[in-house]
Amino acid sequence: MNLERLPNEEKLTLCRKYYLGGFAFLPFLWLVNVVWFFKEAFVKPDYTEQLQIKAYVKRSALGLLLWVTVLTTWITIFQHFRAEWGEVGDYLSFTIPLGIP
Amino acid sequence: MANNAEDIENNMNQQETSVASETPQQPQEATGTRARPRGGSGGGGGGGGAGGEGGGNGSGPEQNGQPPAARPPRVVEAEEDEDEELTLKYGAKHVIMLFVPVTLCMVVVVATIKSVSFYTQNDGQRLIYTPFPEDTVTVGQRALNSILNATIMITVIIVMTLVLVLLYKYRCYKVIQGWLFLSSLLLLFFFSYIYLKEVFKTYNVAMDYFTLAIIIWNFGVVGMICIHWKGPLRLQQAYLIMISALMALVFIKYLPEWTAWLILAVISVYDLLAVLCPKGPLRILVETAQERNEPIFPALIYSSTMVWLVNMADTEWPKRNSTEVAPPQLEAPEAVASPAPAGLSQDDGGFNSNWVNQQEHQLGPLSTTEQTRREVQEMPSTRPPVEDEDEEERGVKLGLGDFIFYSMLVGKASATASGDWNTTLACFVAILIGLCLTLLLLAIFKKALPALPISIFFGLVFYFATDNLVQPFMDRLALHQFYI
Amino acid sequence: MTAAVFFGCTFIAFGPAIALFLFTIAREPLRVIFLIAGAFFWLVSLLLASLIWFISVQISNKDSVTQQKGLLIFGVVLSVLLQETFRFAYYKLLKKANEGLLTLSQEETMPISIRQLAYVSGLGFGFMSGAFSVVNILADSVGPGTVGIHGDSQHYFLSSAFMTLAIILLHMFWGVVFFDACEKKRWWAVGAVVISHLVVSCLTFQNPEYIASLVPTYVILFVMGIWAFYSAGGSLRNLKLCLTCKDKDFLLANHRPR
Amino acid sequence: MDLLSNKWIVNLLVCWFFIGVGCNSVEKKIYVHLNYTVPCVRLLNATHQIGCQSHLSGNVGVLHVLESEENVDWVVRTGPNPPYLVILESPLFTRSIMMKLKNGSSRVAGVAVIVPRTNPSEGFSPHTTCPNENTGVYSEHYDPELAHCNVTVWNPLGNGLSYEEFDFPIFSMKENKDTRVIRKCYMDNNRAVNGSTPQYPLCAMQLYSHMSAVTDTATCMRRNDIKFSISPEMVCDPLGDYNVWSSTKLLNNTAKGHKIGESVIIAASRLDSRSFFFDVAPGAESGVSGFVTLLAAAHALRNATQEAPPTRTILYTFFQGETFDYIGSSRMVYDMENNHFAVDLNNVHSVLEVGQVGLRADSKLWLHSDPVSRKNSSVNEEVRKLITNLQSAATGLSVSVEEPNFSQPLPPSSFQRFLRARQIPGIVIEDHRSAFTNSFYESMFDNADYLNISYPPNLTPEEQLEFVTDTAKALTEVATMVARALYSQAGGEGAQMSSIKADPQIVTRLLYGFLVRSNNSWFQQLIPTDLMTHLADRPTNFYVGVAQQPSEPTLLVQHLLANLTGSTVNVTQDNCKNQREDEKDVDTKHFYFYMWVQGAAPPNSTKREGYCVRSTVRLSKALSPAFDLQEYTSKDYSTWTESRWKSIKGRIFLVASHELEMVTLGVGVGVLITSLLLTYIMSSKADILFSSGREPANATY
Repeated sequence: MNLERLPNEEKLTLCRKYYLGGFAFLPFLWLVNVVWFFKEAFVKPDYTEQLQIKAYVKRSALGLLLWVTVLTTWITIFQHFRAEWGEVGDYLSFTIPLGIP
Repeated sequence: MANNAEDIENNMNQQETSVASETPQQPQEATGTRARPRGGSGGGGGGGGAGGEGGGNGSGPEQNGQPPAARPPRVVEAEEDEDEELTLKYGAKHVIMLFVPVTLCMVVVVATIKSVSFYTQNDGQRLIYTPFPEDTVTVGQRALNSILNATIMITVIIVMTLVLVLLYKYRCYKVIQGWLFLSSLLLLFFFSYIYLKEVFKTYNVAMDYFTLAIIIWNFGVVGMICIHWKGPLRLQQAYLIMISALMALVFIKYLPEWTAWLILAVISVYDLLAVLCPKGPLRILVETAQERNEPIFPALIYSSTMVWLVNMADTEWPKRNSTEVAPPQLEAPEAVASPAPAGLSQDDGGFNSNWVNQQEHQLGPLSTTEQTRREVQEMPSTRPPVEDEDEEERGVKLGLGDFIFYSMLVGKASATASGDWNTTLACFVAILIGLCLTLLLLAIFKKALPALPISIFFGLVFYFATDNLVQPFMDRLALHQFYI
Repeated sequence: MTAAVFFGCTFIAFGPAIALFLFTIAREPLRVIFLIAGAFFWLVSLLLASLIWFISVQISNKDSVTQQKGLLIFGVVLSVLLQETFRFAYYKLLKKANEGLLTLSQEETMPISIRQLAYVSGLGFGFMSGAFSVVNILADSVGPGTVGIHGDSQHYFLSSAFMTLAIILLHMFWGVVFFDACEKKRWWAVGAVVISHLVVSCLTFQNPEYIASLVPTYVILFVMGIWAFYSAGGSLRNLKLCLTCKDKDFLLANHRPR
Repeated sequence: MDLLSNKWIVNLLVCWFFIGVGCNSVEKKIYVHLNYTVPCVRLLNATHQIGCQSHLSGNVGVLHVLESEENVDWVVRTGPNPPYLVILESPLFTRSIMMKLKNGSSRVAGVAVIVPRTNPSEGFSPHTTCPNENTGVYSEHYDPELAHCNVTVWNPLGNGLSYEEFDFPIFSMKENKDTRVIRKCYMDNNRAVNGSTPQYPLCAMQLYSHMSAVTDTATCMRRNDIKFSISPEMVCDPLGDYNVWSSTKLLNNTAKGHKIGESVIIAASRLDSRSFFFDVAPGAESGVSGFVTLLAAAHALRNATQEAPPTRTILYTFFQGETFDYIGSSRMVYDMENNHFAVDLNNVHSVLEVGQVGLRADSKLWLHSDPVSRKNSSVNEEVRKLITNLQSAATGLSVSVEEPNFSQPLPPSSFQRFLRARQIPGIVIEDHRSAFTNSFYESMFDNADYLNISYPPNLTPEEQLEFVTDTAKALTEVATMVARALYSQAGGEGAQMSSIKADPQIVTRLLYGFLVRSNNSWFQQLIPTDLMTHLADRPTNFYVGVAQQPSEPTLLVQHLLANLTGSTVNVTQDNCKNQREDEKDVDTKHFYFYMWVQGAAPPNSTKREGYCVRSTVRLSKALSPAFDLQEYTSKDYSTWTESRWKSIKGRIFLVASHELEMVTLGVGVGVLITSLLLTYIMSSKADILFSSGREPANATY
């Protein structure tokens, strides 16, 4: 849908919904929120709802960052120790590479 | 595709009306007559015009939608000068706006086919709707089997169409909606699950369930949000493309070779009939939709309209878009829906039994792709006349079914044609030409033409021709390094 | 590591074509469409040629190497002629289409000029023929190996890429000259195009002596380029002007919305 | 419907004209695919993985033909363009070189061993010096002195290569077209003339042998069991096959467990062998000599046992997978202990095993027995009897039997598994006193030539089949002795003795069939039609393989044994296939095994005349109990598994120098950028450039 056509209050509600939705383990939603509302929040000339939108966008970005760090650390740990964990590693694995431990 | 064929066309008769708008009679007849050939155009003359034109552009339909006499001539005057330019320009723009997604979809499919062996290797599994194996001894047997398979498939498609028509006729919107939602859910989650697994297997990387769960969950949920609710248009389009690609991939894997070709052929013929035959089920559907004067239940549509609106956004009345954005949102769900049900098969054993209902779901909506094209044409006619005048409304909408079949053809070509890129290339160009040619033919002959048949016809012809004639020739040329 | 070869060859073969497409075609839908239509016409011509070749191969005896090679040469010549025929057919079609558009539009000018059509269709022909002749070679250039275990030259990929580049550009120029000639009814020019096309194709018969085939090809390419430049309405004066950048008046004179 | 018709026309076109459309010719310009390649594959046991492994996308290396051991230095250190793919002439295929290559494996992409047509002069055995060290009877608690070959090193030549792990592929190639191509390619391109580094393009080779399993059996079996997918992916399969056994008296095979009053003499031999590479395992001396002797003996005993049945039953058993920690015998003992076999250990009176008997220095055979169990007087008693039987049997024959010194343990033999279960009297007949005389133990050279089975030139295959070689004669003697010994051991009366004679014709045919060409007229007569596909024009491969269906040697031995010990009965093909004498017969199938063999064709016709053979031959599973008990880290059972793989292939081609590649890339980028710039300028200035019309950028060049 086309953001520019939305009246500001709807923008705000939309942004808020996206922000809240992100808490359901949906970092991707936060990413979308950030990208989508970035112009609204930081580029557009000021309007009343902008502050809140800004806040939501910032928090979404923060959450996204958190998720990214968590995921990357977990993935590195997993890739590194999977072989050593043996059985546990196998049962944690969605795909097990062939031929390499 | 047909829709922006008619899209162009209505631009034409539209500005013809404007040309001859001094005498309000002619246009009416003009639209009236031109309305006949169009499959989707219900409700006779004016309405018919509307039906045809709605296809791409919001602007056309209402103009001939309501009797031309009712239209203030001034408006026509205003439109005149740009209209003849628009004639080709906008048509062209729409075609291009379809080239991009169609190309993307094909690229995704071909890339997957070339890299992930899962979708090309034949592990004996078949859809329940193609029960006859093709690994037979004699060619004749194989041909017979493939014909039988294709017949079964196509009958199923027709049956499902009828079911949908009935559901719609008796206003079981809730049923349709819920079912579509559910199936889209399954598609987004399950197909992407399989796809991920195969990709990881191909590149021999380890992946843990936790990360996987996060990925799938995010992908699925955001997809549902974007398609069924509110989301950035680009993202929505991306999801639609991905979905059709996944669907096409499933078809490529589970349809035996000859059956696949046959089905493609038959489907396009079916589309031809659906467009031109005056008493097709689709047509009935469309007409009922028109009587009720409402968009038919959410359709299987890739919408490029909004993209365009974005450019014009700030210059336009902000008020409009609430109504404006409506169609894509509504259309989207089924777009997802049609392929979705194939998602029902999450298990290793008893694969086929599942495929049954999957297919039933699948094929139903798939068949609606053609009809939805028609329906989309209706939609604009339901809009308030306010937004008619600006050409920015002339977005095109292409049924995801077309995406699926196009990508399926190209993918099958690249999968079966012994690693020969020329064949893939030829099929790709042939299909795009199928799109273009509708436009060119329109520009030349000014007749409404359905699109799927042309593209698929070219696609098939060029697949077999290239694979068997051109490929050896080019191969010899490459061997001696001759250039032509 | 051989990805380097792949990208190198791809850039060589299609670099200019891609650049032209990006800067002059992509932004204008009509041009894209006519480009693809041109590609399609080339494809059809190739299809006919290879059909005839295929049948002739089937009826010939497949053991005699000389006969097969002769047939191949015949196929090449045939397909060249067919290509030019289809170029002409495409020209006719475009004229018809343009007239159709003209009747639609009140203005005298059509949305796209015949010269642009010439250029676009030529590029379309070039794209397709280039792609068809090199895409499989590129696909093989990725693999670990390079040509030569049977004693072929190891510059196979490089020369193919350069040859393709020449072919693409030549098709573009031929398109311009050809259409221009048809417009002006200068049939000798048409003949010249056909002859040069034949010559270029026949030059490649002496591969793998790449020097002997590439150098003359590029000479022809250069000549055709100049010719196309003039027939497209360019002139030394224009060239000087745009090099010396004294073009304000021109901008004002014939500034058109693009 | 025109689409359809069109499609069909094109299809018919395909059907008619589909000639001469080969694969991509450019690809043919680049690659030469190797036809005959034998890889070394990855095997796993409870603790280790052995064998070879390539990357998923194959290992690419510049060819280097190794001239001498010193030359290895070029590969692992000095050579200018690593990684190298080393071509070894088989004399250089030694432990020291392979270990050097293994340690320098960052610069080694793979190894290709070229196998000559003639055997090397000096010995070579990739097997360990103490075969089946840990799963035999001689463990620490059985007798510490005898454990781990402390007393006798059975296979002194063994270098243990087969039990090393290499992280690069190792292929073996026969001298043929491929190797000629490789050599030519190497000579033309890679030859370093007088020390100068060779110039690009260089000849390179790519070997694919990517193994799915990894680490050890426990891991790979666990990963086999993780099936949460539409297409579950198996990574390894346990090694195993089927034992072949047959008895002189009728045993009810359906009623398992102890048979009252049954006293059984087990005449055992091993069926399988192995070598470093996957499917070359001729095992002539280590396997074939033994079981061919036993087959001949069984044949020799047929009449005697039918006319004057001895008091005890003779049970001929042919064990599979003995090379890999006694899979077959351990399974049979396990079954006997758990009453899954026709008899149990209480029925076993004694064991006579025929080991390697092919090469006999001064025609001596050595009767090995177990010193530990012979400390028990009753066992010792029986053993003595058995020895005397053997000695008396040997009288009048050209073979003489002797005992090695008392304290020497048993050589690696199936009998050890029986001893492991309980103290059973038994003898293992070998042709060596202490260490193996077989200098190619478990190697690819242990073939017909080594058993000097040689035929006079210009004999047709048929004539070769019938020609009685000296080896055949010798083995016939052994077979006769074994047969008589068994008969007397079974308590048959002496009158029959002289009539028990092995048939040299049979022996030579057997040797020819197993070591030269299994696809011969005699074998063809003795097998059912559906086994014809198993016959081949090369020596049989005795590698045990994975436990899915009986392998080629098992089936051959089964049917040969049936023909040699069984009798032809007049039963219709239908009944024969349904395991019954006639329609109302239901219970003979418990005792007999019927099979319909295709027989010979009468001289004037081509149609074979099949007949029904009734015998007591049975197959019994030879899968290590560890896999039934799911003890994948078992200490006393074999845990060997074979990894799965997707593709085994190799190809050679030229590789270009990195300079050339970089130049290509550079030129490409240059062309792209210049054309981008030029086009941009042109199109921006198009209005001026083509003043009479806007013709963008068609004068770029």
